[in-house]
Amino acid sequence: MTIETTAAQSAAAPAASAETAVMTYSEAIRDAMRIAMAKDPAVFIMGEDVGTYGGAFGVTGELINEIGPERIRDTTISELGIMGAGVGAAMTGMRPIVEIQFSDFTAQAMDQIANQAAKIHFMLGGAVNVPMVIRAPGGSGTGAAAQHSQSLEAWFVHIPGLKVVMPATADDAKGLLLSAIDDPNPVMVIEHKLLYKTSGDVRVGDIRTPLGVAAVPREGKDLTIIATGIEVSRALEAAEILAADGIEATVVDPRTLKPLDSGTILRTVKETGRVLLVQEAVRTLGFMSEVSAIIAESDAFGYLRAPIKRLAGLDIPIPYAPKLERASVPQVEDIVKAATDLVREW
Amino acid sequence: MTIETTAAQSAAAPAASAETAVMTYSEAIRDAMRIAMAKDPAVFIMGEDVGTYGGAFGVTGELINEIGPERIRDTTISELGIMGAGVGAAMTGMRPIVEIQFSDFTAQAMDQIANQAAKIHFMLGGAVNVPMVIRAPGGSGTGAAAQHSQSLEAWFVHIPGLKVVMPATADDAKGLLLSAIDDPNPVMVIEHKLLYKTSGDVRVGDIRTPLGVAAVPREGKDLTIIATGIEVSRALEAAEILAADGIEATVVDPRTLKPLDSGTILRTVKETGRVLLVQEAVRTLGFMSEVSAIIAESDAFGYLRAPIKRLAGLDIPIPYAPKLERASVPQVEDIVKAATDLVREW
Amino acid sequence: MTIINTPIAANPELAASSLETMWKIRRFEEAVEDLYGRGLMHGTMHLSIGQEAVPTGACLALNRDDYITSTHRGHGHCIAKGADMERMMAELLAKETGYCRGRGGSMHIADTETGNLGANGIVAGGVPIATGAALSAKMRGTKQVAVSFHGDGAMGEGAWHEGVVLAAMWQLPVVFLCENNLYGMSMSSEKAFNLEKLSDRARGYGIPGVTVDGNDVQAVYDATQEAVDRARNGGGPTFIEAKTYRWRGHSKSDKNLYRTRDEIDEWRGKDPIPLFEAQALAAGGLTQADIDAVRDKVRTELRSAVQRANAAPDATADDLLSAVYAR
Amino acid sequence: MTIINTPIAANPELAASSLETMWKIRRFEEAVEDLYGRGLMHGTMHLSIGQEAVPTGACLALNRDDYITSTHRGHGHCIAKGADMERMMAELLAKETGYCRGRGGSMHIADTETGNLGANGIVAGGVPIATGAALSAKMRGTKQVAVSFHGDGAMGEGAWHEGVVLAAMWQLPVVFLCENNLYGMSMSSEKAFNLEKLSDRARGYGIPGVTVDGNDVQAVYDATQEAVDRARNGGGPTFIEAKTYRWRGHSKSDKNLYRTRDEIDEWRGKDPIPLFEAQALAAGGLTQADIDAVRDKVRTELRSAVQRANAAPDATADDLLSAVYAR
Ligand SMILES: Cc1ncc(C[n+]2csc(CCOP(=O)(O)OP(=O)(O)O)c2C)c(N)n1
Ligand SMILES: Cc1ncc(C[n+]2csc(CCOP(=O)(O)OP(=O)(O)O)c2C)c(N)n1
Ligand SMILES: [Mg+2]
Ligand SMILES: [Mg+2]
Repeated sequence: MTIETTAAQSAAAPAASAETAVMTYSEAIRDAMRIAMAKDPAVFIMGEDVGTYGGAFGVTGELINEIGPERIRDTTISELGIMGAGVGAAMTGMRPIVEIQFSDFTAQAMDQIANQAAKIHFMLGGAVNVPMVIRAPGGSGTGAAAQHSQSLEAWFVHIPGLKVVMPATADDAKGLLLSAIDDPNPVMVIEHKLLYKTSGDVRVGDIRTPLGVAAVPREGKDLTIIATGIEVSRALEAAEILAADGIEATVVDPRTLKPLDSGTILRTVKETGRVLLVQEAVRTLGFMSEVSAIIAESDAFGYLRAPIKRLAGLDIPIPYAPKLERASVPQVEDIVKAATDLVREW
Repeated sequence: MTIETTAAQSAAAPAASAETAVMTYSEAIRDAMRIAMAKDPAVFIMGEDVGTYGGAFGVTGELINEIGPERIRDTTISELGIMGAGVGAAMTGMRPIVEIQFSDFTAQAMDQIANQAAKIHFMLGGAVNVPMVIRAPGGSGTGAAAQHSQSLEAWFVHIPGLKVVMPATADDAKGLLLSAIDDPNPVMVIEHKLLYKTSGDVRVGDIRTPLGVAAVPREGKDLTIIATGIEVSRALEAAEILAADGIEATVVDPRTLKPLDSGTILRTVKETGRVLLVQEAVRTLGFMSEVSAIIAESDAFGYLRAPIKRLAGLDIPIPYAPKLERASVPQVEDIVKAATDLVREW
Repeated sequence: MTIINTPIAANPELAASSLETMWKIRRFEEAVEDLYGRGLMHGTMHLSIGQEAVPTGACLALNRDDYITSTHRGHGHCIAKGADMERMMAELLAKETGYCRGRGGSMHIADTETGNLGANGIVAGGVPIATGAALSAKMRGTKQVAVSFHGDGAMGEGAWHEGVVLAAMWQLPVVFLCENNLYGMSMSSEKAFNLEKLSDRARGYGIPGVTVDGNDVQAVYDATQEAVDRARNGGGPTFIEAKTYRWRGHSKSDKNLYRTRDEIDEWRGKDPIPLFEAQALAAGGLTQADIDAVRDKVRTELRSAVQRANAAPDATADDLLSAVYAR
Repeated sequence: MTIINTPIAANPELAASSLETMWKIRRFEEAVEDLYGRGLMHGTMHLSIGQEAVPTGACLALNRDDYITSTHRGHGHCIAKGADMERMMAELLAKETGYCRGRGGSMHIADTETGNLGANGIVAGGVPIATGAALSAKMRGTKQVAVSFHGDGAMGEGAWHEGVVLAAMWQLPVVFLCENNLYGMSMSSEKAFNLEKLSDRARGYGIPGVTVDGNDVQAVYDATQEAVDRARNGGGPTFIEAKTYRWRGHSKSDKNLYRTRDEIDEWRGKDPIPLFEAQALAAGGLTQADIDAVRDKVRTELRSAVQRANAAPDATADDLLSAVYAR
């Protein structure tokens, strides 16, 4: 599918009563940050080139002109330092939103994310909270090669103390971010580069998408497709194609990877008896490994009519060449094929 | 079990023909490094306090007296720099063994591990190899709390380009390390603090345990227990107890987590139809999530008589208090109970 | 805290409280060592015996609501900033009444009431956190200052560098206080740095740097007070090197192979406690009787702290999972 | 390479080769820009137009088997160290004949034949790698030297710090060559550093530091040669700041909001190429005809490189999985 497709957006649209406006994923994120900063002087943004430059992907845009350089804080190229400064600020009354230009560079900041931010509340016996948000774009598709295209959410999901969200629509990008900012814990928000310019209906004003609640943008009887991030819209597009071929798919977008809404996952798996897991991240120990394990050890196990099927990125660094890059991660046609095989063979 | 138990060691002992000697896990590692350094001048050790101090856990011991400070290289406290220096040295003809004092501090070095070492061979089109070994102790049980007790192997297994081994016996600690040093790729060797002082029969001389081959230290008909690291000896001890109770368990130790010997895993699962996965790492997205997913999507699925069962560390940072720490990760009695439930209920 | 213009040793109240702080640290750690040696305490421990003058002098320049970040060798910072020895001891004894409810242990004690954001098991982990606390103070307009205690070894870490880079650029109210005890574990700071004084590194960040005798409470106080004043008045960060020495091994596993008995003995001769007592006697701030009284008071206090801590309930395992996330 | 005692501009051979290198870099990047603008190249790109004198002068001081590590803005380093423009272009065009078989693209081109250990998508990622290459050279006893090219922005990274710390302690044969083009993306180096000269930071590591005009081939060469000599003779690392300017935006997405048109124009006036041409004319190393000949030669070479690269087969997807691990 092209990145303009908004199937996912519309499917996850808010209740008809809420006022909505069409905006891009990127604008929706900016809108959320603007709203949060207007409400709470403790909220501020910190990161490389988030000021005048407007952010590596333009997400902060012209916020600095509205809010000023004190709260839209340009930093040196020091991911570990920035993250640590976020932790220190969060422990002392502020609510920092730290932007990391590419999620690959969380590697630089891993100590402060995993060993400090995630553990401090527990390790200090509950004496302190670390209410911070880390925003970082993941994913491939821009020809930026192996060090700028990873989908590393699994690293963070594995660390107790972090929450992890992966918005797949503009509305969720806004709603989940506002929930993340409210949250008294460190929350990783993994955005997707290819989604920034996609648009959809976004609820106006100070809205929320609750953490820990999956979206089910489509229901069908033949199989359950569980997908995250960019793969949600691909799954929805695939579902349309499958429907034309007589296969009706339920599509589940967990939205929050941690804490995970396993209730919704298991319910839909039981309903269809077949499950296709789709992630952009490399196959081995990606997020869907956990989803698979949860299903396989649950009472949904007894409802399975077929082995659990995983569709994932190849276990390789993302290559530069466009054709190779595309071949590295699940595309719509791959989902269609995998789903068809699953339903036809079992 | 106590850390003195050597059930795992003896079970994985080499063929009767090979000459063996009793040594500790820690001595076995040192023996491997001594052998490799004697053979190949390109091999050297680099890390914090590996010289006169003998290593944080005494693993390098007095090697500096035999080999000298040029090749047993004390560094500043600079994990990222050390790792990068290892990468640069490995790209230019050396075969560094980098010691990280606690595997938790790989967080500091994550960029050089995941974004550089792991990717360079692929990303440069095969023009260069990065033959380096990273040794780091993981695991809990020493009262060192949340920042010194993690089991982070999942982070590395998730990154294409790295190989990952987790020796559970003294003999494997030696044999796998020598294979890792031979290997033209970056290999993470996750040792276990509690195993350092355990001893077992170790093959003498320049021996190997091949990468990518699982050990099956025990065979039984009722269930397959797959365990890694410290949990291997716990599983073997549990298997003895289970046997006394009439339950015969196969125990599989993958030894190499990447590349994984899934053939052996699937074979044993098919034989028993029941599987219990045991890891010390936190449950969510630990290594066993992948093993579960591999089983659930394989043809072994059809042989399963029961849902796949996972036994893992709690999803918490490791607490300091001894009782709490012990309660955080699977113990022998937990394995016995889980295995019994699995066999009795299904 | 108002600025102290008379010598500390000459001021009866300050002299007594400084001496008391040093004794508390010393006695607390001796007790820890003893409990540990007798198998009554578990985990690992890093003792700062011999280094007591640094936190004592530094914290004298701080208000209660100023922040500190500390290290793996953090008992001294914690006590000097005002923490309660009983709750500290309870923590080390893995009690529910400990500062971290027994979840953290020695390497994670924090006391937010007194501005201590925590010991840290990660070398240099607290450095950027202090930068963040200082940023927060500046943004909230509170005039609070943050002091990042760290070792010489910590200066090899990227975290140290990045914390200082950001603080220097933003001219934040933070003091980087290096306790140069001559070793980072076994690595001698002489070998690790090609520098006469570690404070020479400060200039490379465009911030002032100073080296002082870390066994002299007054010298540490003076340098810290100057740095804190500058920070509070918007003058940005300062780096202080306080030269001192740890008498004990790095931790329990240290065989002291990398240094000589002579060197250890030489530094034992520079014990900051008698040094300060002599200064106070000479300056007239304390009499011998005062000195004895402080010592006795601390001994009694510590004994009761240990007893009460011992009597407290063990840390409970029942809410482990629910304790991970704040609500 | 033997040490060059006459001015480069006065030496016909060196002057011609230096000018040729600069033109190659310039023309190569102009071609890239053009291809990119016409949608014939994908991904992202970081152009070093305006900065050509730095790699040109620096690599003149290096032997073929000396090492360099490079950056995201690495075409110039790669060409100056001796890489083939056709294989570079093929890489950018995602061809099987590219240096990385189309797997790496602009940010990962390496040419191990000429000692180039690779561009790097990670800011400061190459710094500790250069330290490692220098360590390796020292341990193998080869007298090779490593040069770590990096930007001003890279000096905010812990990787930079740790790479320098280790090199300084071990006195390794490495040169840290900072191309200070006044910005790290949009962050001005003036704001990021509280320093007159970035080379002032070197002293904090106990290593020599020098600042030179990065648009002057001779100045860059002189400083590098001195540093390389010192390194080869066991004198340890050196830090060099070469002041220069990037004419183009940071990458395609840059709207240049953080700097002024005037500033850009001012620096365009300091174009290193005509500057060097004038020097060579004045010093007598080159005639106008020589200069024209170099220019023409490069144009022809580049054109054919682009053509041949274009004609090469696309990168193939069939061995992706098997290409991850070396055998
Ligand atoms: C990131 C990290 N690396 C290594 C260690 C192991 N370690 C603990 S303390 C220490 C030495 C620290 O030296 P210094 O900063 O001088 O403090 P000191 O122990 O002398 O007080 C080391 C290497 C650690 N805890 N964290
Ligand atoms: C670790 C890391 N952080 C951030 C980036 C994004 N980024 C790429 S280049 C760059 C600016 C680098 O500035 P400098 O080192 O001065 O080099 P220049 O671009 O000026 O040549 C940034 C922020 C990155 N690639 N890697
Ligand atoms: Mg020290
Ligand atoms: Mg720059």
